[in-house]
Amino acid sequence: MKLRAKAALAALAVLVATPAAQAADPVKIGMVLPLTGPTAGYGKDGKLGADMAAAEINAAGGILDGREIELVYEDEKGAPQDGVAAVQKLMTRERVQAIIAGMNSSITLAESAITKNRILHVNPAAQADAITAQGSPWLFQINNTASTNATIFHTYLTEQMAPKAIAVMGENTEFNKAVLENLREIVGESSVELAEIATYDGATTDFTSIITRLKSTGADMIYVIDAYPARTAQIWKQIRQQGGFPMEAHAVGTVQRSAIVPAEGAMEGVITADIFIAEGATGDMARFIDRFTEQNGVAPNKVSLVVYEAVKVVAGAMDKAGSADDYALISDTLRGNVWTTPRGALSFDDNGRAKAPYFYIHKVTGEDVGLLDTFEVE
Amino acid sequence: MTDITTGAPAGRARGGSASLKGAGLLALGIAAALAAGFGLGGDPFLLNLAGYTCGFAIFALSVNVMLGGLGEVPLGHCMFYGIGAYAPAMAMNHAGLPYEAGVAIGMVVAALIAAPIGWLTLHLTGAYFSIVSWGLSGVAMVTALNLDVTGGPLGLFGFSRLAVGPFDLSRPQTYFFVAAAILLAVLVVLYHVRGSRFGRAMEAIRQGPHLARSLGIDVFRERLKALVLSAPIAALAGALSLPYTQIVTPEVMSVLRTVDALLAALIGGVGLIFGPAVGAVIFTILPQFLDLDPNVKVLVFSLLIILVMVAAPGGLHQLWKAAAARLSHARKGDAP
Amino acid sequence: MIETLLEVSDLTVGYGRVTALREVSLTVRAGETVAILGANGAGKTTLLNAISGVLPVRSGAVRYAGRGITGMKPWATARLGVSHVPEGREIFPGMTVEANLRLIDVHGGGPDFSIDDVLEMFPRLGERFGQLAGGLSGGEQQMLAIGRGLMASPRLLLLDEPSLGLSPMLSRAVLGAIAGLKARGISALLVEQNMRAALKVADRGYVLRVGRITAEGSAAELEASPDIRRAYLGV
Amino acid sequence: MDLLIQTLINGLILGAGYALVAVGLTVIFGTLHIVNFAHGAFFALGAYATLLIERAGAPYLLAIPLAVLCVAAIGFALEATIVRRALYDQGEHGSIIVTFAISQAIVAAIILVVGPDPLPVPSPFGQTAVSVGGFFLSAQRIFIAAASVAVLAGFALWLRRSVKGQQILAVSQNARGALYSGINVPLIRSLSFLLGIAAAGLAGALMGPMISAFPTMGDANVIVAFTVVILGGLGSIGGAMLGALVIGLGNALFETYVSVSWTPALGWVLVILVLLLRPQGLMGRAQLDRH
Repeated sequence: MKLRAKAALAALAVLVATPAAQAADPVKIGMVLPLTGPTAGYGKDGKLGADMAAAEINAAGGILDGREIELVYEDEKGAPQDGVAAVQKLMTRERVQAIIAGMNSSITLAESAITKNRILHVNPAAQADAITAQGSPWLFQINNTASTNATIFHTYLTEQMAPKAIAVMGENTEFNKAVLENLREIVGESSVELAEIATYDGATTDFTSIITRLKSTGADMIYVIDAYPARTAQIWKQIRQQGGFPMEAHAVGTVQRSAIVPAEGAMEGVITADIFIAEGATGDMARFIDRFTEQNGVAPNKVSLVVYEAVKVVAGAMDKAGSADDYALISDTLRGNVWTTPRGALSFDDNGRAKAPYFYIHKVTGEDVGLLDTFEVE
Repeated sequence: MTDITTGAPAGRARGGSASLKGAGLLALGIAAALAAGFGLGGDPFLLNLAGYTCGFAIFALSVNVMLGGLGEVPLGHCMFYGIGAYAPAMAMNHAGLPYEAGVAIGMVVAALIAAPIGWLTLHLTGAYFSIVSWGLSGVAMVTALNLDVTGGPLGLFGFSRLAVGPFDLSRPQTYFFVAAAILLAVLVVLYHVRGSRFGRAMEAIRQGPHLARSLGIDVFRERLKALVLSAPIAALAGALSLPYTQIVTPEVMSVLRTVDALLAALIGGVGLIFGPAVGAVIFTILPQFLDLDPNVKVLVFSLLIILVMVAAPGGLHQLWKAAAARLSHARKGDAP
Repeated sequence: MIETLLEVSDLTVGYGRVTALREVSLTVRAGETVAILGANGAGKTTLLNAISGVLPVRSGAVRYAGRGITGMKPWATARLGVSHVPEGREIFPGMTVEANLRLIDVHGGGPDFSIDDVLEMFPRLGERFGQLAGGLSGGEQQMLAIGRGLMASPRLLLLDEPSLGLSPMLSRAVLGAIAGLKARGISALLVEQNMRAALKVADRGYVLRVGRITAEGSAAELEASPDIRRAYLGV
Repeated sequence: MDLLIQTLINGLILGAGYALVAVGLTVIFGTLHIVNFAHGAFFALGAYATLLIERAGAPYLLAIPLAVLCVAAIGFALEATIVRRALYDQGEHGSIIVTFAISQAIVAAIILVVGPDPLPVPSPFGQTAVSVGGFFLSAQRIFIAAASVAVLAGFALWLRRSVKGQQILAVSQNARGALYSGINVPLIRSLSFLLGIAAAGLAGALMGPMISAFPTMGDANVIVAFTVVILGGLGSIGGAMLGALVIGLGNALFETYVSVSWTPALGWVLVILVLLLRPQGLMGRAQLDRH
């Protein structure tokens, strides 16, 4: 008993004696990604992008007069509680200087409650408008908001494709809610009818009946709102098996190779959109894709890109601001400058939302998406 | 008794419950909490985590009222935890009530809901009870996902002030001390319950419902009492998670949470009054210090759990007891 | 000299700290029916369970047909010809009478027993052949349990309280059937509380008292002995 | 009317798939009293094994039995090292914890070895759909339903007719009695565990082409299977099949005519209603107060 108590005390002493960070240390950036659980694929893609960005920055001599970037990863496991735990651990234990966290909207919202007014937080991928609508001065978002993306895409769907009636199915998530709200608005201004909206739970195993029901409405367009690759593949296979719809669309920013490949051709011709496309890339983007492919043996996807950009932007802003922890200064620097990324010139508005110059309408072709149309964002 | 099919002991060994021992352990617990609180003073992350761990330990204790007390596996207990987390969140965000009022409402609601649920499910035992209670928590989760007052899939966040009286729970140290104090209070309550008539009735039921019936115990009523007792404790635990998570989402009612608490109780020892609390500490704090790839960590942790269960199906305390028995044998000089 | 089929020597069996049997020794010769007499809790059931291998043995030895079977598992002893008809029948309630008999795939090397042989022995089972065993009366279940034990073609049958809970008439029928087994060359070790009935069937007997053998002798000797009565009264 | 017929077809085919997942759960519970939370992980292993064997060059129809063998082999290894030691006769507490840990370990191992992204499981039936009188039937689904009915019927027949099958039922009804009958109870238990695991693997191999292979693919299916098993009565094979049919049709009808978002609650509501009327499930034998 005595021995055990002593051992416990010794362990405690070790915990307490964790040394504080020193000035010459590398700049630590906390990376919160889903590394296990159902969305671990996104975490893996994001990590490749982040590692590449850090390697490039360090190879070029680091930031703030030679300090290196060190990425500290924590797993959010695809659950809000774990996301919060990861952020807290990174902030208080690892004493990171910035947090890059944001794949799923609900989890990002939970995380942003912790980071608000305490640390620089960059959300690379989550889209829900509520995240940047909170008025957190040190919160930034690399991806477009759901409403920005959806407005362009939904306008394209209703005006360019002009279906008579749209049937919608999507998982009951915050992302889905935001997209649906926008769809109702845009469709309401047009002559297009919303035939039916089916919202399913994440535990749903089969979609045949939902699709049967949607088909029975006579809608000529199906629009699927789902961000999980495996389920996306499954849904499109089942839509195909029931004969498909004359027009088929999938929500913005959620169609990756990881969904198209397991769909085994069932997604061919599906219309979607994103802020990134590999096809026809030129300039910085082409070079980014080449480097990434060479280093990792696989082509980058949107997730790899936005996480790469997040690391680059954070490092760039710290360097320019001349500080790694004056968040007001770094945030002003972020808003007051234009950042060069593979996508082109990126700037941030008062809400911390990034504006990228281009938006692409995609059509699934083979094992990837092909370019259908390019929009310039005003 | 020995089970004839394998020759293995049929009943699980139960820890001693001599009152002296219990009181001593309680004092030790208080000392440990104080030492830990001041010791961790410099590390807000660990303090926050320790606060959350106290809440989780309370949940494990609540689960153990069913597990160690009745011998049932309440897979759906996360429902009460969820009610406890949602109630203060809704009270603060929708009604402008203070956190404490929300916590109290949550505990009352949990107890009120536990009664009809118990009436529905407690006629069942064993796997039937476990899986049906799991199903009910699934229904609760779907409900939280589809309602507006619960914030739907997004959940509720942005709470005004998480405080108990003058104690501001957003300060890690305060959060830890308040949570630890509540944990100790729950331990004291459960300790007294165990020694009461009701506690002895539960013990009789656990050993065999037929035996209990022959002793004149109304088995169903005592089982119902156990559920109604444990539900508000689970709700209290859920409420205590808010300062740590800062958000409530439907995911709070995931069965994984109950499984975690079951693991904590089983690893710490279901027969010991403080076993689940010890298990909770092992379970939440230990993985933070395993510096491994997250998937390797899951693999290692799962294998450790399996190893413990293979070596000591009654939990870690069985190993301690075996070691203690061997020691005392050695001291006496006779072979074990 | 007649072959010794079963030889139990200095057998000690315990559960945890409780010792249920202490240095028990007995023999059963080929073709013999031997009764174990004793009050409730004397260790009779434990003795049979230790012989068939259902319970582990603490010390001592069990020899059967010239080989040591101490600590052998019950499915192994069954293959050697030891068939155990347990206390409480332990039939399969959700299966038909037929299925209860048919699922035995052991041959113990004794005289062959077919389902027809069992039905001939217990005609009542024939009437209930297609019914679920759980719905049988206590006596019928006992017949089924004995029939199941015989389907393993044993050389030695261990019978645990076959007349427990049966009406006098049924109990006579069951014990009569056991007597008939002797004619087919099957030895039996019979545990009974019904002393009179048991001694009518048995050749010899042992008296078990709180885990020890206190008396042994021929059926006639035991019936006359005052010691037995004491054993039963548990004085 | 057409909608109703299509919905009923959907439900029947869905039910056949559920039955296959559920039957393994119920066999393992019936004979071993193990609540197998790792069932979904073995389901996933079945799909991954099929996929890897196909990549090695075998056609789908050959890959299915090979995959089932692989999964059974993994099941055997786990049974011999863990399940046999930790779980038999230890009640349901231990089994929930250990099988849950096994499940987590398998999912983590899949992510480490194969990666987290979903992968296609190629099947010759592909995306082809058969249109009969205006009703759509996917070829893969017809294959799943046919294979599942054939396997389940064969299994039921084997249980009823063969001595080993009868011994499995005997052990599930009365393990003590089986011991007294000279049945090698540990062997029968191992066999039951292997059969249950093999059924999970087979379900994964059959359903893989439809839902593609990903590490947590079994989770949602096993939740449904649990409702099916409880509805039918734990340990009852006929009950599992009936329960699968009820849940399959119920879900399909509810999704088509009532509400999609509340469907996951439907199975549980059915379960609770049935248990109120018949605590042992539709076809289960009374197991109350049995531990």
